[in-house]
Amino acid sequence: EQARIQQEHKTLLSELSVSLCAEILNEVTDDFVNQTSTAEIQHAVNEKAERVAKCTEQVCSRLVEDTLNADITLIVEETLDAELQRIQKYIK
Amino acid sequence: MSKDSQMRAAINQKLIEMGERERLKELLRAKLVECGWKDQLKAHCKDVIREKGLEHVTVEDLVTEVTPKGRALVPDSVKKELLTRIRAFLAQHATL
Amino acid sequence: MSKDSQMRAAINQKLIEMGERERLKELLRAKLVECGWKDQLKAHCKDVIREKGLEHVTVEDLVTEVTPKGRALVPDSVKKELLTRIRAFLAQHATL
Repeated sequence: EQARIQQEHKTLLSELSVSLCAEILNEVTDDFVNQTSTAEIQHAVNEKAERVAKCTEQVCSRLVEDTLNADITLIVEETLDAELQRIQKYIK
Repeated sequence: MSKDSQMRAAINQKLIEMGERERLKELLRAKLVECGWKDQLKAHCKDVIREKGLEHVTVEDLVTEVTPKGRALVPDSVKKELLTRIRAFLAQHATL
Repeated sequence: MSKDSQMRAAINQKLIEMGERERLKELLRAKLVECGWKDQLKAHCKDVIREKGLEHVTVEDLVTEVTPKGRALVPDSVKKELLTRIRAFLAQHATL
Protein backbone atom coordinates (compact mmCIF):
# COMPACT_ATOMS: atom_id res chain seq x y z
CA GLU A 1 0.00 0.00 0.00
CA GLN A 2 2.82 2.33 0.98
CA ALA A 3 4.59 1.63 -2.31
CA ARG A 4 1.39 2.30 -4.26
CA ILE A 5 0.87 5.64 -2.49
CA GLN A 6 4.46 6.60 -3.13
CA GLN A 7 4.15 5.68 -6.81
CA GLU A 8 0.95 7.78 -7.14
CA HIS A 9 2.66 10.69 -5.43
CA LYS A 10 5.61 10.44 -7.78
CA THR A 11 3.33 10.35 -10.82
CA LEU A 12 1.36 13.31 -9.54
CA LEU A 13 4.53 15.36 -8.98
CA SER A 14 5.76 14.47 -12.42
CA GLU A 15 2.48 15.57 -14.03
CA LEU A 16 2.42 18.69 -11.93
CA SER A 17 5.99 19.57 -12.92
CA VAL A 18 5.13 19.27 -16.60
CA SER A 19 1.96 21.36 -16.32
CA LEU A 20 3.70 24.00 -14.18
CA CYS A 21 6.54 24.16 -16.67
CA ALA A 22 4.11 24.69 -19.56
CA GLU A 23 2.18 27.27 -17.55
CA ILE A 24 5.28 29.31 -16.66
CA LEU A 25 6.63 29.02 -20.21
CA ASN A 26 3.39 30.31 -21.69
CA GLU A 27 3.11 33.14 -19.16
CA VAL A 28 6.64 34.36 -19.84
CA THR A 29 6.57 33.95 -23.62
CA ASP A 30 3.12 35.56 -23.86
CA ASP A 31 4.36 38.55 -21.83
CA PHE A 32 7.34 38.91 -24.15
CA VAL A 33 5.14 38.54 -27.23
CA ASN A 34 2.78 41.26 -25.95
CA GLN A 35 5.62 43.63 -25.06
CA THR A 36 7.50 43.02 -28.31
CA SER A 37 4.39 43.35 -30.48
CA THR A 38 3.43 46.64 -28.82
CA ALA A 39 6.98 47.97 -29.06
CA GLU A 40 7.44 46.93 -32.70
CA ILE A 41 4.11 48.40 -33.82
CA GLN A 42 4.99 51.66 -32.03
CA HIS A 43 8.45 51.62 -33.57
CA ALA A 44 6.97 51.13 -37.04
CA VAL A 45 4.43 53.92 -36.43
CA ASN A 46 7.19 56.33 -35.34
CA GLU A 47 9.41 55.35 -38.23
CA LYS A 48 6.60 55.92 -40.69
CA ALA A 49 5.69 59.29 -39.18
CA GLU A 50 9.32 60.37 -39.50
CA ARG A 51 9.43 59.19 -43.11
CA VAL A 52 6.18 60.98 -43.98
CA ALA A 53 7.47 64.20 -42.39
CA LYS A 54 10.83 64.01 -44.17
CA CYS A 55 9.35 63.10 -47.56
CA THR A 56 6.66 65.79 -47.29
CA GLU A 57 9.42 68.37 -46.78
CA GLN A 58 11.31 67.01 -49.77
CA VAL A 59 8.20 67.07 -51.97
CA CYS A 60 7.51 70.64 -50.84
CA SER A 61 11.08 71.75 -51.64
CA ARG A 62 10.83 70.11 -55.05
CA LEU A 63 7.55 71.85 -55.75
CA VAL A 64 9.06 75.21 -54.80
CA GLU A 65 12.09 74.49 -56.94
CA ASP A 66 10.02 73.47 -59.99
CA THR A 67 7.83 76.55 -59.68
CA LEU A 68 10.82 78.85 -59.23
CA ASN A 69 12.68 77.35 -62.19
CA ALA A 70 9.69 77.96 -64.45
CA ASP A 71 9.00 81.43 -63.08
CA ILE A 72 12.60 82.60 -63.08
CA THR A 73 12.95 81.65 -66.73
CA LEU A 74 9.74 83.53 -67.50
CA ILE A 75 10.86 86.64 -65.58
CA VAL A 76 14.25 86.57 -67.30
CA GLU A 77 12.64 86.33 -70.74
CA GLU A 78 10.18 89.12 -69.96
CA THR A 79 12.89 91.38 -68.55
CA LEU A 80 15.25 90.79 -71.46
CA ASP A 81 12.42 91.51 -73.91
CA ALA A 82 11.48 94.68 -72.08
CA GLU A 83 15.09 95.86 -71.96
CA LEU A 84 15.50 95.11 -75.67
CA GLN A 85 12.37 97.05 -76.55
CA ARG A 86 13.45 99.93 -74.33
CA ILE A 87 16.81 100.16 -76.10
CA GLN A 88 15.22 99.83 -79.53
CA LYS A 89 12.84 102.66 -78.64
CA TYR A 90 15.79 104.72 -77.40
CA ILE A 91 17.76 104.13 -80.64
CA LYS A 92 14.74 105.13 -82.74
CA MET B 1 -11.98 19.18 -4.24
CA SER B 2 -10.16 15.90 -4.88
CA LYS B 3 -6.99 14.96 -3.04
CA ASP B 4 -5.00 15.58 -6.23
CA SER B 5 -6.44 19.02 -6.75
CA GLN B 6 -5.81 19.88 -3.12
CA MET B 7 -2.21 18.85 -3.50
CA ARG B 8 -1.77 20.81 -6.73
CA ALA B 9 -3.22 23.89 -5.08
CA ALA B 10 -0.98 23.46 -2.04
CA ILE B 11 2.15 23.05 -4.15
CA ASN B 12 1.28 26.05 -6.27
CA GLN B 13 0.69 28.06 -3.13
CA LYS B 14 4.07 27.02 -1.74
CA LEU B 15 5.78 27.87 -5.02
CA ILE B 16 4.33 31.35 -4.91
CA GLU B 17 4.86 31.90 -1.19
CA MET B 18 8.51 30.95 -1.38
CA GLY B 19 9.08 33.25 -4.32
CA GLU B 20 10.13 30.30 -6.47
CA ARG B 21 7.52 30.96 -9.16
CA GLU B 22 8.92 34.48 -9.72
CA ARG B 23 12.49 33.19 -9.63
CA LEU B 24 11.62 30.58 -12.27
CA LYS B 25 10.05 33.23 -14.46
CA GLU B 26 13.10 35.45 -14.05
CA LEU B 27 15.40 32.57 -14.93
CA LEU B 28 13.32 31.81 -18.00
CA ARG B 29 13.31 35.46 -19.10
CA ALA B 30 17.08 35.61 -18.80
CA LYS B 31 17.50 32.36 -20.74
CA LEU B 32 15.21 33.53 -23.52
CA VAL B 33 17.22 36.73 -23.94
CA GLU B 34 20.53 34.88 -23.70
CA CYS B 35 19.68 32.27 -26.35
CA GLY B 36 18.54 34.89 -28.85
CA TRP B 37 14.87 33.94 -28.67
CA LYS B 38 13.85 37.53 -27.94
CA ASP B 39 15.76 38.83 -30.96
CA GLN B 40 14.15 36.16 -33.16
CA LEU B 41 10.74 37.20 -31.87
CA LYS B 42 11.49 40.85 -32.62
CA ALA B 43 12.64 39.98 -36.14
CA HIS B 44 9.50 37.92 -36.68
CA CYS B 45 7.31 40.85 -35.55
CA LYS B 46 9.12 43.12 -38.01
CA ASP B 47 8.61 40.58 -40.83
CA VAL B 48 4.87 40.33 -40.14
CA ILE B 49 4.48 44.13 -40.04
CA ARG B 50 6.43 44.40 -43.31
CA GLU B 51 4.43 41.64 -45.01
CA LYS B 52 0.99 42.82 -43.95
CA GLY B 53 1.69 46.53 -44.00
CA LEU B 54 1.48 48.68 -40.89
CA GLU B 55 -1.97 49.97 -41.78
CA HIS B 56 -3.33 46.41 -41.88
CA VAL B 57 -1.99 45.15 -38.57
CA THR B 58 -2.99 45.89 -34.97
CA VAL B 59 -1.14 44.90 -31.81
CA GLU B 60 -3.79 42.19 -31.27
CA ASP B 61 -3.27 40.81 -34.80
CA LEU B 62 0.44 40.74 -34.28
CA VAL B 63 0.15 38.97 -30.93
CA THR B 64 -2.16 36.34 -32.48
CA GLU B 65 0.19 35.89 -35.42
CA VAL B 66 3.49 35.60 -33.55
CA THR B 67 2.41 33.71 -30.42
CA PRO B 68 2.52 30.20 -31.97
CA LYS B 69 5.92 30.83 -33.51
CA GLY B 70 7.16 32.44 -30.31
CA ARG B 71 6.21 29.40 -28.30
CA ALA B 72 7.61 27.01 -30.88
CA LEU B 73 10.93 28.83 -30.99
CA VAL B 74 11.72 28.25 -27.30
CA PRO B 75 14.73 25.89 -27.34
CA ASP B 76 14.21 22.44 -25.87
CA SER B 77 17.27 22.95 -23.68
CA VAL B 78 15.56 25.93 -22.00
CA LYS B 79 12.34 23.99 -21.45
CA LYS B 80 14.33 21.08 -20.07
CA GLU B 81 16.25 23.28 -17.66
CA LEU B 82 13.02 24.80 -16.38
CA LEU B 83 11.41 21.41 -15.93
CA THR B 84 14.45 20.08 -14.07
CA ARG B 85 14.36 23.02 -11.69
CA ILE B 86 10.62 22.62 -11.06
CA ARG B 87 11.07 18.91 -10.41
CA ALA B 88 13.88 19.59 -7.98
CA PHE B 89 11.78 22.13 -6.11
CA LEU B 90 8.79 19.83 -5.91
CA ALA B 91 10.91 16.88 -4.82
CA GLN B 92 12.27 19.00 -2.01
CA HIS B 93 9.08 20.63 -0.86
CA ALA B 94 6.12 18.43 -1.79
CA THR B 95 6.10 15.95 1.05
CA LEU B 96 3.50 13.28 1.36
CA MET C 1 12.83 51.78 -55.25
CA SER C 2 13.71 52.83 -51.72
CA LYS C 3 11.03 53.37 -49.07
CA ASP C 4 11.68 57.11 -49.25
CA SER C 5 11.25 57.21 -53.04
CA GLN C 6 8.05 55.20 -52.75
CA MET C 7 6.74 57.59 -50.12
CA ARG C 8 7.63 60.68 -52.18
CA ALA C 9 6.00 59.11 -55.23
CA ALA C 10 2.84 58.36 -53.22
CA ILE C 11 2.66 61.92 -51.88
CA ASN C 12 3.19 63.42 -55.33
CA GLN C 13 0.66 61.06 -56.86
CA LYS C 14 -1.99 62.15 -54.35
CA LEU C 15 -1.20 65.84 -54.87
CA ILE C 16 -1.41 65.53 -58.65
CA GLU C 17 -4.49 63.28 -58.64
CA MET C 18 -6.54 65.78 -56.70
CA GLY C 19 -5.23 68.85 -58.49
CA GLU C 20 -3.57 70.04 -55.30
CA ARG C 21 -0.09 70.31 -56.83
CA GLU C 22 -1.32 72.90 -59.32
CA ARG C 23 -3.22 74.76 -56.62
CA LEU C 24 -0.09 74.84 -54.46
CA LYS C 25 1.97 76.22 -57.33
CA GLU C 26 -0.63 78.90 -57.90
CA LEU C 27 -0.66 79.73 -54.20
CA LEU C 28 3.14 79.97 -54.23
CA ARG C 29 3.07 82.26 -57.27
CA ALA C 30 0.49 84.51 -55.63
CA LYS C 31 2.55 84.66 -52.43
CA LEU C 32 5.71 85.48 -54.38
CA VAL C 33 3.99 88.39 -56.09
CA GLU C 34 2.43 89.52 -52.82
CA CYS C 35 5.73 89.56 -50.93
CA GLY C 36 7.54 91.46 -53.67
CA TRP C 37 9.73 88.55 -54.76
CA LYS C 38 8.84 89.00 -58.41
CA ASP C 39 9.71 92.71 -58.37
CA GLN C 40 12.97 92.09 -56.55
CA LEU C 41 13.99 89.45 -59.05
CA LYS C 42 13.08 91.64 -62.01
CA ALA C 43 15.21 94.45 -60.54
CA HIS C 44 18.07 92.01 -60.05
CA CYS C 45 17.77 90.89 -63.69
CA LYS C 46 17.94 94.50 -64.81
CA ASP C 47 21.05 95.07 -62.68
CA VAL C 48 22.80 92.09 -64.22
CA ILE C 49 21.82 93.16 -67.75
CA ARG C 50 23.11 96.65 -67.03
CA GLU C 51 26.38 95.33 -65.57
CA LYS C 52 27.12 92.86 -68.37
CA GLY C 53 25.56 94.77 -71.25
CA LEU C 54 22.48 93.58 -73.10
CA GLU C 55 24.47 92.33 -76.07
CA HIS C 56 26.49 89.98 -73.85
CA VAL C 57 23.59 88.31 -72.05
CA THR C 58 21.53 85.28 -73.14
CA VAL C 59 18.42 83.91 -71.46
CA GLU C 60 20.45 80.90 -70.23
CA ASP C 61 23.23 83.09 -68.78
CA LEU C 62 20.77 85.28 -67.00
CA VAL C 63 18.79 82.33 -65.62
CA THR C 64 22.04 80.81 -64.28
CA GLU C 65 23.05 84.16 -62.84
CA VAL C 66 19.83 85.06 -61.06
CA THR C 67 18.57 81.63 -59.94
CA PRO C 68 20.60 81.44 -56.67
CA LYS C 69 19.32 84.86 -55.62
CA GLY C 70 15.80 83.96 -56.76
CA ARG C 71 15.85 80.90 -54.49
CA ALA C 72 17.36 82.79 -51.58
CA LEU C 73 14.78 85.55 -51.83
CA VAL C 74 11.81 83.25 -51.18
CA PRO C 75 10.71 84.10 -47.63
CA ASP C 76 10.81 81.22 -45.13
CA SER C 77 7.26 82.07 -44.11
CA VAL C 78 6.07 81.28 -47.64
CA LYS C 79 7.86 77.92 -47.68
CA LYS C 80 6.48 77.17 -44.24
CA GLU C 81 2.94 78.02 -45.29
CA LEU C 82 3.23 75.73 -48.28
CA LEU C 83 4.54 72.88 -46.14
CA THR C 84 1.73 73.36 -43.62
CA ARG C 85 -0.79 73.22 -46.43
CA ILE C 86 0.68 70.02 -47.86
CA ARG C 87 0.65 68.42 -44.41
CA ALA C 88 -2.98 69.41 -43.88
CA PHE C 89 -3.91 68.07 -47.30
CA LEU C 90 -2.21 64.73 -46.65
CA ALA C 91 -3.78 64.44 -43.21
CA GLN C 92 -7.18 64.94 -44.76
CA HIS C 93 -6.90 62.98 -47.99
CA ALA C 94 -4.12 60.45 -47.96
CA THR C 95 -3.55 57.06 -46.44
CA LEU C 96 0.16 56.78 -46.95
